[in-house]
Order: sequence, then C-alpha cells, then structure tokens
Amino acid sequence: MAVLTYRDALNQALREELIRDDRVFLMGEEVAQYNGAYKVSKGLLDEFGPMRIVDTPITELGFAGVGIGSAMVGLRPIIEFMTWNFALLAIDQVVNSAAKMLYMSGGQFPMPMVFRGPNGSALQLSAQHSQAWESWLAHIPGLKVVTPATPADAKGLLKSAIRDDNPVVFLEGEMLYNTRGEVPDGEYTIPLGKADLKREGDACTIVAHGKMALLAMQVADTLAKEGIAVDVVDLRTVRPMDVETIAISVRKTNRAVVLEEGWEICGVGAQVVDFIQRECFDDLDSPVLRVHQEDVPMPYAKNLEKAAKPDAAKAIAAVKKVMYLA
Amino acid sequence: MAVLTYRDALNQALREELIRDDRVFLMGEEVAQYNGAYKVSKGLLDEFGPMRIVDTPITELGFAGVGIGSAMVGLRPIIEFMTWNFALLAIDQVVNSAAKMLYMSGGQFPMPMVFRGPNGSALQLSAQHSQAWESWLAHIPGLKVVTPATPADAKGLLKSAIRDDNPVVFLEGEMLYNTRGEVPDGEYTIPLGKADLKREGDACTIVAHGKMALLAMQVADTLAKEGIAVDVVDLRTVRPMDVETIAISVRKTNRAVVLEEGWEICGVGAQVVDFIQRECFDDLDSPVLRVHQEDVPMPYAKNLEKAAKPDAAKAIAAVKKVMYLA
Amino acid sequence: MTDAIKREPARPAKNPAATAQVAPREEATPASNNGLPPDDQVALRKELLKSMFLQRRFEERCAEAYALGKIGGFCHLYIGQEAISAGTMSLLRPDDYVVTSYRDHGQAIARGMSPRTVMAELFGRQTGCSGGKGGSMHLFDKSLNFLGGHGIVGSHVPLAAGVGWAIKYRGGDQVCVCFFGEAAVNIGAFHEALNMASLWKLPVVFIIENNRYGMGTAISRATANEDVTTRAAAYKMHGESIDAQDVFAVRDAVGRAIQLARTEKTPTLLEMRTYRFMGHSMSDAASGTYRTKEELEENMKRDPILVLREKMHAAGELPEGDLAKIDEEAKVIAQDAWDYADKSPEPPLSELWEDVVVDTTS
Amino acid sequence: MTDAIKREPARPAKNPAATAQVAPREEATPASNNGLPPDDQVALRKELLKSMFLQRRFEERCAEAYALGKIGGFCHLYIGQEAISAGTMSLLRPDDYVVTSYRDHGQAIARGMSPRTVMAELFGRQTGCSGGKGGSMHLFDKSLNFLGGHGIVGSHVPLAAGVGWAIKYRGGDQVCVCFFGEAAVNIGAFHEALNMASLWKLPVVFIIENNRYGMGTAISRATANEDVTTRAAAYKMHGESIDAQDVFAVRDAVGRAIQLARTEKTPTLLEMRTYRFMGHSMSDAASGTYRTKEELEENMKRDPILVLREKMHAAGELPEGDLAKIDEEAKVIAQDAWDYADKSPEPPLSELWEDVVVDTTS
Ligand SMILES: Cc1ncc(C[n+]2csc(CCOP(=O)(O)OP(=O)(O)O)c2C)c(N)n1
Ligand SMILES: Cc1ncc(C[n+]2csc(CCOP(=O)(O)OP(=O)(O)O)c2C)c(N)n1
Ligand SMILES: [Mg+2]
Ligand SMILES: [Mg+2]
Repeated sequence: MAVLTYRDALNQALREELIRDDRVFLMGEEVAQYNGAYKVSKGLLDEFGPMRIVDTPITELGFAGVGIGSAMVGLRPIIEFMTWNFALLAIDQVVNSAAKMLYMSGGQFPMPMVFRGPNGSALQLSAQHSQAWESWLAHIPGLKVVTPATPADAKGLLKSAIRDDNPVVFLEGEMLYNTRGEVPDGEYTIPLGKADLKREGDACTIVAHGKMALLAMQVADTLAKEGIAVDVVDLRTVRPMDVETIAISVRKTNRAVVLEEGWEICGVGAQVVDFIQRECFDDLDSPVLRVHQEDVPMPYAKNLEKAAKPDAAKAIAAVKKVMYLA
Repeated sequence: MAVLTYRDALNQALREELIRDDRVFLMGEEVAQYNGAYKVSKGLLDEFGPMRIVDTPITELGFAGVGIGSAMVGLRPIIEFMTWNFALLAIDQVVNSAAKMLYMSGGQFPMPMVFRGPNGSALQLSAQHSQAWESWLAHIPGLKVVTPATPADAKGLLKSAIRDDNPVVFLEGEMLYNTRGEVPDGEYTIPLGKADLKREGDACTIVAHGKMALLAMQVADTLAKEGIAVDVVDLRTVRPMDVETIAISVRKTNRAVVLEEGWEICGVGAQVVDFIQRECFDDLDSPVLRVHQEDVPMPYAKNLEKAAKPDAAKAIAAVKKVMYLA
Repeated sequence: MTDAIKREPARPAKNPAATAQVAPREEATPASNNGLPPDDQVALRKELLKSMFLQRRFEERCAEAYALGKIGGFCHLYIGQEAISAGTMSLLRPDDYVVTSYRDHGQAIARGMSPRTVMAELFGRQTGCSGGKGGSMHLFDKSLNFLGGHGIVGSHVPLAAGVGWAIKYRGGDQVCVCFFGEAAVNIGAFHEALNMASLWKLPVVFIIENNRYGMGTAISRATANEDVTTRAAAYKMHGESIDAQDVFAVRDAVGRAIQLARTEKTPTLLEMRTYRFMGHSMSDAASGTYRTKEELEENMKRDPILVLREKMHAAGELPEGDLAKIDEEAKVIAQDAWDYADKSPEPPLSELWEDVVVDTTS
Repeated sequence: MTDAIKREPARPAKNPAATAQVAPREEATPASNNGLPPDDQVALRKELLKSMFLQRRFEERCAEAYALGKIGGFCHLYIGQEAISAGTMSLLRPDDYVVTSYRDHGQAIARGMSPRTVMAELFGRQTGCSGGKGGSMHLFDKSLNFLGGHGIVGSHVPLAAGVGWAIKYRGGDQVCVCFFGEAAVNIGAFHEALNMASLWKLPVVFIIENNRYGMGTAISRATANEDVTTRAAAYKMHGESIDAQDVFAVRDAVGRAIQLARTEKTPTLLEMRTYRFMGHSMSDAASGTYRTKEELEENMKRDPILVLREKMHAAGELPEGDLAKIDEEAKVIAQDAWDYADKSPEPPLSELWEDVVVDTTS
C-alpha cells in the first residue's frame, strides 16, 4: 500500500473511475486548466481532455443544473464546487432537481452523479468561507452524504460514490487535503452507509465524521494515556446513517460524545443524539454531550477563530463529563 | 377581540407596522397589484402605494439581496417569498449576507428585516412545492426563526419580527391562512424566543411549532377524552429556542413527543430531543419520540401524500408509546 | 470513447399496461408527420390541427376534473398556446429531448405521451406517467425523452443545457428543446444556462413562451428590456421573435433553430409571442384582476386553432365535416383518458417508500 | 414620509480610538478633491497619483505581511487596478455609497478609510475596521458608507440595487457604486440585479473591473459575449467600455454615470478594462500557469501609476522630487498602518459572542 495524501487519494479515485467508465466526467470551476483550486484534479485534463475535465464559468446554479441534465440522459457527472460555501447558490438544483428527480418521475430518472468539494472551515477564511453543510444536506431524502476522514476512506468512498446511481454529496475537508495515510492500490471501494469503528475502548463512545474523526482519534490517543479507552465511531456516511454501529458501541460504553464541525442547532450531532436515546435509552449512564462550532458565524481573528472551533480540549472535557470525571 | 383569520391577522400586523414606521416596506412577487398570491397583503398597495408595497420580477436571489442592501442603509424591508420552496434560490443571501452581516462587519450593520411567506406542504403540491425549511434556517446563527400557529400569534409575532433589529425568518403555514381565532385589536406584540404552553396536563409533553401546534392541540383534546392530559408546548420561535419552557414541562411529565412538519434527519425535533436529554436526563421515563414527515420527497397522489404527512394517529401512537400504553 | 457512454441505466417501465393501452399513436402524435415529403402540406396541417384540438379538449377536461376535485394541487393549463407545442414537436425526432416547466400537459401530449397516462398522473393514479407521484407539474416519460415537468421557475433551463452537453459529449446530432415562460428570463438560472450553452456551443433550442404574464405580472412590469433579440445578443446567440399563434411561423423558426443545433451545434433563443386564455393556474381568474376582459377577448380572436382552421378553410382543405370529426376524435380521446384515469387504482401505499433512492451501482 | 425613514439604527463606534488616530484625511482621500474648480487639474492629478501610490504601497506591505503570517486566510491584492478606485472615489460625495467584492483594500483606502484600521483588520485586531471579525474580504466602514467587502462572487450586486432602492425610496440624490470582477457577470445575481436596477430606475453605477481573469480562467473561456455593451442593452441600460489604466478615462465615464444616476436616476454598466498584476490571491502565482510572463510584463507597461505619471511629466507638472516625496509619504503611511496594526491587541475572547444578534428593536 502506498502512503498518499488525501488529495492524491481523491485524485487516484477520480482517475481510476474516469478510466473505468466513459460516462464519468468532472465539471467545475478551475478543475481543468488550473488543475483544481485545491489541485485535486491535477493532471486529469492532460490525460482525459476537455470534454471529460471541464472548466465552467462562475455559475454554481447553472453548472449544477448542467450536471443534472446530463445525468438524466445517461452521463455520470462529478460536479465540483470550489468550496461548499458557494454551493448555497446551487442548492436549489441539488435539492429540488437532483434529490427529487427519481421520486417525482415515478422512478424513471435516477441521478447517477456526485457533488463534491471542500466543506467546512480552513484557517481564517471568515464567515462566508468557513461553513460545514452536512446537517443541511443530510436533511434531504434522495441524497447520500459522505464525509471521508482519511486518505483510504477518501479513495474508497469516492469510487463508491461515483458508481452509485443516486446523487451523492461528497464533502471533503479542506484541512485534510495534505494529510497522509496508507491507501490501497487500484480497485478499492467502501460501501456507502457503513460507519467505521476507528478506535476501540469501553469507557465512552465518540461519534464523529470527516475532519472531526481525526480529532476524535487524537482525543482517543490522549485519553488512552490517562487510561481511558474510548470507541471512535467514524460515521463516514452521514446519510444514510449507520445507526446500528453507533448503537452497538453505546450499548457497550453506556456513554457518548458527538463531535462535529458545524453548528449546534439541528446539527448532525443532534440527530445522532436522537438515534442514541431512542436505541439505547436504558443503556445510557449519562446524557450524550456534543462538541461543535460555537453558535456564531466564523470570525476572522486567529484567537476568535480558534475559540469558535471544536477542539481536543472541548472534546476531552465532554468525555470526562459524561464519565462524571469532571 | 375580533375573530380573524390567520391571513387577516398577518395583514393587520403588516398594515399597523407600515403605518407606524415609514422605513418598513413589503417586497416580493405579486404582493402589490395581485394583493399577494395568498392575499396576505390585500389592500396594502391601495393604502400605501407602490414604493411601500413592491412587486418584483421572479428573482428570489435578487430581491432578497435588494432587501438586504436597503436594510444596510436604514430601511426595514419585509421580503415575501411567494412560498419558502422558492427561497432556496435566495438562501445564499439569507445566510451569507443577512445572517452574517452584523458579525463580519464587527457590529456595524444590523439587518432589521423580515423574510416571510408560506412554508411547508399544502395539498397535493408534490415534491418541489411542499417543503418545510425551519430546520435549515434554525441551523444558522444570526437569524431568528418564527413559526406562528394561531391568528393571535401570527399578529403578535409578526409585529415583533418587523420591529426586531435582526433578520427574522417568519414561516407561515399555507394551510393556516384560513384558520380563525381571536386576535387582540391594535398594539399587540409577542416577544420572540418565548414558547407558549397551549395546553396543560401531566401525562406527557408534546412539543410542536407552526401548523403542528394545532395538530398537537387536537391530539391533546382527543387524548383528554381518554383521560390522558398532556402539556402542549408551542415553540412559536424555533430559533432561539425556549429550552427552559420545554424543560419545565418535561420535568413535570417525564415524557415527551416532538411533532414537526419537516423531515426527520437533523430536524428541529432532533434538536428538541438533544436539549431534553441534556436538561432532563434523570427525569425521563422513556425515550423521546418524534413524529415528522416520512423520510421521502412529498408525493402527489392523495393517498401517498396523506401517508407521508404527520397526523393525529401517528402522534397519538407516539404519546401512548412513551407512556407505555402501546 | 467506448460503448459505455451509450448505455443508459436500465429502469423497467413501471406501468407496462398503461403503455400498451395508449391511444393510437397516429392520433396523438403529429410528430409522426415529421417525415412527410414537404409538398404534403395538407396532411401536415391536418395533423397539427388534430394535435391542437386534442390539447385543447384535454385541457378543458382537466379544468372540469379540477373543479370536481379529481385533480389537485397546482394545475396550469396550456389553452391558447397550443401552436407552440404542436409546431415544435412536429419537427422533433424521437431521439431528441424535451424539457419544460409546470405548464406541461399540452407539450406532453404533443410529444406523443398517451393522454391516458397524462390524465392518470393528474388524477394521482398508479398508471400515471410518473406513477402518480409527480402530478400536473411533473410529467415525465423516459421512453419519449420527455424530461419533465419542473416546478421551480427557470430551474430546468440549466438542465436543458446539460442535455445539450450530453449530446455533444456523445457526439450525437440530437437537439434538446426547452420551454419556459417569459417571466423566467429574469431569473439567474436562465442567464447562467444561456451563457454556457453559447460558450460551449450546445445543441439546445430555448423557447420563451411569451404569454405576456408571469402569474399576475405583465412582462412590462418585470422585464427591463422586452426585446428578446438583445438578450440573445448578450450571449452571442441567434435570437428570433415569432408570432406563435400561427403554427407555421412556429415551425419555420423552430426548424431553423433545430437546423442550427443539428449542424452548427449552436443554440438559439426563440421568443414565441402567444397568450394564455385561462388564468395562471386553476385558482386564478381568466381576467378581471391584472388584465381586462377586453384584452382577453381581443387576444382570443387569435386562437391558434382558429388561425390554422381559417387558413385551411380558405385553402378549401377542410370540409365542415372533417373539422367536426377532428374535434369529435379529440373529445373521444380526452374522454377515454378521463375514463382510464378514473378507473385506475391509486398507487399502493408501498410506493411511498419507493424511488427515494435506487439500490444499484454501475 | 415622516422623519422616521431618515433615522438609521444607532450603533456606537466600537473603536473610537482607531477612528481618532486615522492618517490625516487629506493624505488618504483624493475624494476630498472632488470640489475643486475644474481648471485646477494639477492638484487633482497629484491627489489621484497620491491615492494610487498609497494603494500600491499598502498592498505591497500586505503581501509582505501575508508572507510573515501576520495576515491569514484569503487575501486578494488590487495592484494594477488602482486607477479605477482612485478615479471613481474622487467623484463621490461623502453621502454616496460603495459596495464591493473581496478585492477591497484599495477601494477602502481610496474611499478614505484609514489605512490603520484596514491593516489592523487584515491583522485580525480589535482596532480593525470590522473589529477583526471580517478580515481582508470583509472591510466595512459605516461612517464612510463603505458597505463591504463581500466574498461570494456576485452576491453583493443585488445589495447595490437595494441601496439604490433605498436612495429612491427616500428621495435622495446619492448614488451607489458597485465594483465586481468580469467573471461575476456570468452569475445569476448579476443578471437579476441589473434587470431590477433598470426596471426600477435605480441610481447605481455598476463597475465591472475587467482584469481579464477570474482566478485562472480567461474571460474568453467563461463568457460567451465579452462585449459589455450588449449586456447593458439586454437590460436597456447605458453601457460603456473604458481604458481603465487611465485614471482620467475612468473619471470621465464614471462622471457621466454618476450624473445619469443623480439626475435621471438611471443605472449604468461600465466595463473598466484593466489588468491584475499579482496572482488572484496570495496563493496564486502572478504568471506561469494560466497566463505567460510575457503577457504580464506587456500589461505591466500600462501600469496606471506610470500612465498618469508620464502624463504629468510630459506636462511638466511633476518635478522629480515631488514624485519621490509622494512615494515616500505613501510608504510612511503604509508603515504607520503596519505598526499600528502590529501593536493593536487581538479582540478579547468575549467578542466571539458579540454581534451575532443585536438586542434592540425599533
Ligand atoms: C423560483 C420560483 N418563483 C416563483 C414561483 C411561483 N410561480 C409559478 S409560475 C410563476 C409565473 C411564471 O410565469 P412565466 O415564466 O411567464 O410562465 P407562464 O406561467 O406564463 O407559463 C410563478 C411566479 C415558482 N414556481 N418558482
Ligand atoms: C459564488 C462563488 N464561486 C466561486 C468563488 C471563488 N472565487 C473567488 S474569486 C473568484 C474569481 C472571480 O473573478 P472576477 O469576478 O473576475 O474578479 P477578480 O478576482 O478578477 O477581481 C472565484 C472563482 C466565490 N468566491 N464565489
Ligand atoms: Mg408567462
Ligand atoms: Mg477578473
């Protein structure tokens, strides 16, 4: 297995799927000649040419719709949003066209397509460029929502997303692109909808997804040094959510903390809490706690931004609290 | 007190505020000459003229932005979306401009404005025209989100929303416009952020908002006949949420059911559950249950649509289940 | 390119029965006349007249069914605009594509969809073209490349560009025709789509059905520049304005646009000047609020059916009996559609959970 | 109308200290020359030159500060485009409005914002014009009617129409100037806003800063029709294309547009043909990927500062010493801004929770 960055793992997945299936193409701002704003599509224009790797004008609503139209007649578009912040302009197409087309056509028009791009905050990008949208997208029936945390997951999940005949929202972490990890060569897929138990322990369950799964593992390592062994459930796919894996863990640990990058109110974490209290009501020894972005737009100043974000200290405090250690 | 329809109560609130404050104007599709697609603005063009009651082209993104720009320089726009389904096209402006302007300008530019219109499903309007967006909107810091259930609440809350110096999302129920109730004459405001205990009982707490608050009251009446007395907490404002009122009720009843019109995943109900289990962990005798739209796009056929929606039978079953009666 | 891109995901037809029982195809599809030799104008005219009559009678029955509560939700009739659909569809090949807005009944029928499955859809029945899940605003027929039936104003315009993109991607010579109202030209999606269609040279015919009102708003109250040719020029696109109450003017312009799309691979923006004879939807009065009875009556004099009929009369092509027969046939088909819909079952409740996602990968 | 509509919600200035310590106003605001008699061109030219120098030197220090990690996030420099801001702002009244995109430093300074508070904002400090919460892309100054600094391409264009609407609503004769890049013309928000501005006759000057690239995409690869006058025509709006490396050409065209806005209350669409001398943002190389070094160098020959300087030299208006002095002054102000920012405190943590909502009603 090669050690790759998350970026290169995505690039590999794209490349392999572009080779495998002529119906697959990648479209978005700066994906071709510029090799991608975050270089995820590096080299692909040279290899596949301008019909398969397509630069667009700055028209998120429009090119999302172009992807949808092409999917209706049998192509398999991958629509890249330079970041998901800009996808708000296209959200009508994602929700009202892509997610509902199959249903409102009585099953005639599946939408075999992927909407992908970096989601969540990076560093000091301020209020309009630091948003994590998985809670919104998970709300919508008809979509699948995927949030890979590691390079291997990024590859395996993206390949599955591209092959899936449904519209898949694929949320990458801008801060993850440079992270490294072992990635299986060649054919490697991970089924959508399956969570991954990334650490094992019995003191508490930490549920996380995307970038926060890395935070969870870091927290698990820190806590391990204090003799506290926790389960880390990486959801990997936020919709559909693998409730069973969460429940099995919580039935064992009797405690849970949910981490997420986005805001609190109606966040993914709230939904995880809802599932846990329904499935594990009698197993819980303490309320489930959540760690998330503070309930404010993202500030620019370094110190404020740091304070706004979920971090290890907050997560550790939450774990200790559900264990009645603090 | 006069008995008015919800529509006329809104109309009265608009009219009174238009008289009270010259900076207030109403803008949207068909609000003026047509008297409103749902006639909420009936008569206002005649009384206030075309600068105060403004018909727009079909450009939700554009006129939402026009409202925001005018609010930056001191006007107090009321932006009507013909329905909130179409507001998806404008959601970038609502979120990235209106909700964040105060914060990213360091407090210099408050957004004294209201985005209003019918939200949720009516009858057989199918997938693209039957969406309830409060969960999305409640997710966003910087917004307030209001969901009146009765004519009196509609009037009192709309007047407060118009006077509030923050961007307020005001979600009306299309199916509520013809409902009737007593409405205080003249000056009458209800503070945003306060829930209303609309029925009292001790067997179970039903938390609801908007149209579902009426369902909750109907269910309460039905259950009362079986000797089951429930609390009905009408949230009235979904953001900020009045957690205290919910908690007081649940501490008394030890059980809760949350109703909502929208979808399950990351819904308002999930957030209510999260608050309840955090605030009332030791008080709960059973898991909190939720009733919501089935997790599918809204179908057109009458029978399917009926099955997709939350209803009294589902709500009663949930209450009985949390009471271990079923 | 391998053959893979020619594959389309296989979806079994949900209602083979309904498909099997369609009204005889020659009755419902003037499109079938497309292959006629150019001098056989008489037959063509008759087919176009038939198509328009069928759409008209069908819509009238819809109004009736709506009043009886058999059709629910929003229902937007096409009466007055039939020359656009009849003329356009008469020029399309079966492998061409059509995508449209919520005002879609007439276009669906003109494209050759069975009035039965359309009416069944409006009645919310299992045998409807969208399985009863879509309703009036969401008519779909994959077998006829009829890509809906969309409810958000303007949002299907980029979809049409996407279909054009797919045609270009595959190297085909099909065209995609996209219908929308004049009020939709003000929305962002229209602008973004037209820029891309022109920039990338996509074989799309964008058809503005300018019926002068977007709901209750006259075009002059919503659109700074009513001259569609300037809008086309802004995208370096060919643009024309057409008297769309004359089905042959429609055919001429659409024919040119299709030719451009098939051969030059360039898009066209066409303004079809028409008029809506009914209210915006079933809850809107035909006149009295935002337009006068006089204006309506004046415009109804240029009923596209009348215009064609008179031409044919003048040319001695249409003996009185023929007209009555065409009308009668249209009524029979519309009645048949009603009967079929009325006795079709509601979708089974299990359908509620079907078609949210598919279980396949490919 | 009562006086109520004249009221604006009162918000105390957060940083009175910073406001009090701004660089001397005459140094920072060529706008103050607007009232000069028309024949006093020499002084005006000198002021414009000063403004451009200050913007240039300020931006250079930003690049340096970014490299040192004192500025974070996205940072888009204005170097090469200064004639547009200098020329435009020199014509505005204090009660006019400005709204712009993320490439906003030069415009903020040209409008008269203190380089200190701008640099402090970029450094993320409490004394920044947005309290350190906005950063490079979100500069705001209510006292100067500088309405931001917006990061979503095109989304501030409707805001400008809204400001125009408010001016009309109040019956004032102010104008609103809106800046955006040439790539923004393809986005829906632009289209929707321009239609409304023309339809409603709003006093807005829409200024396309056509620096030929939207990030790495040349205009010809994104925009079907590069001729801006056709776009203006599509909205029945006056449109002009200007050589924007010549600050007087900018002034001429903007002057006409402002006149139209103030007197006829009509909007104008101006294309300012310019060039960006740096990369799109700090993470983008100035040349080598999507444009050649040769192209860049060719275009740098028409540096707006050079163009004006040479004109002044030719007219014997600018003794060598004066130029050096202007440059030196600009450097001093930029250094002062840096020092001020650098020693300003970070916002207190309590600020995290401030400004999410206000507690007032009115
Ligand atoms: C984005 C959006 N806004 C508003 C509506 C409500 N609406 C439905 S049809 C319509 C008028 C459209 O007029 P036009 O485009 O001229 O088409 P016509 O109905 O005349 O065929 C409006 C405002 C909608 N469906 N979508
Ligand atoms: C809606 C949206 N899409 C994409 C981006 C990312 N982005 C930021 S600036 C930019 C290029 C804009 O180019 P142009 O309008 O020409 O302005 P310039 O940067 O040249 O001044 C892009 C693609 C964004 N901020 N917003
Ligand atoms: Mg119309
Ligand atoms: Mg540019």
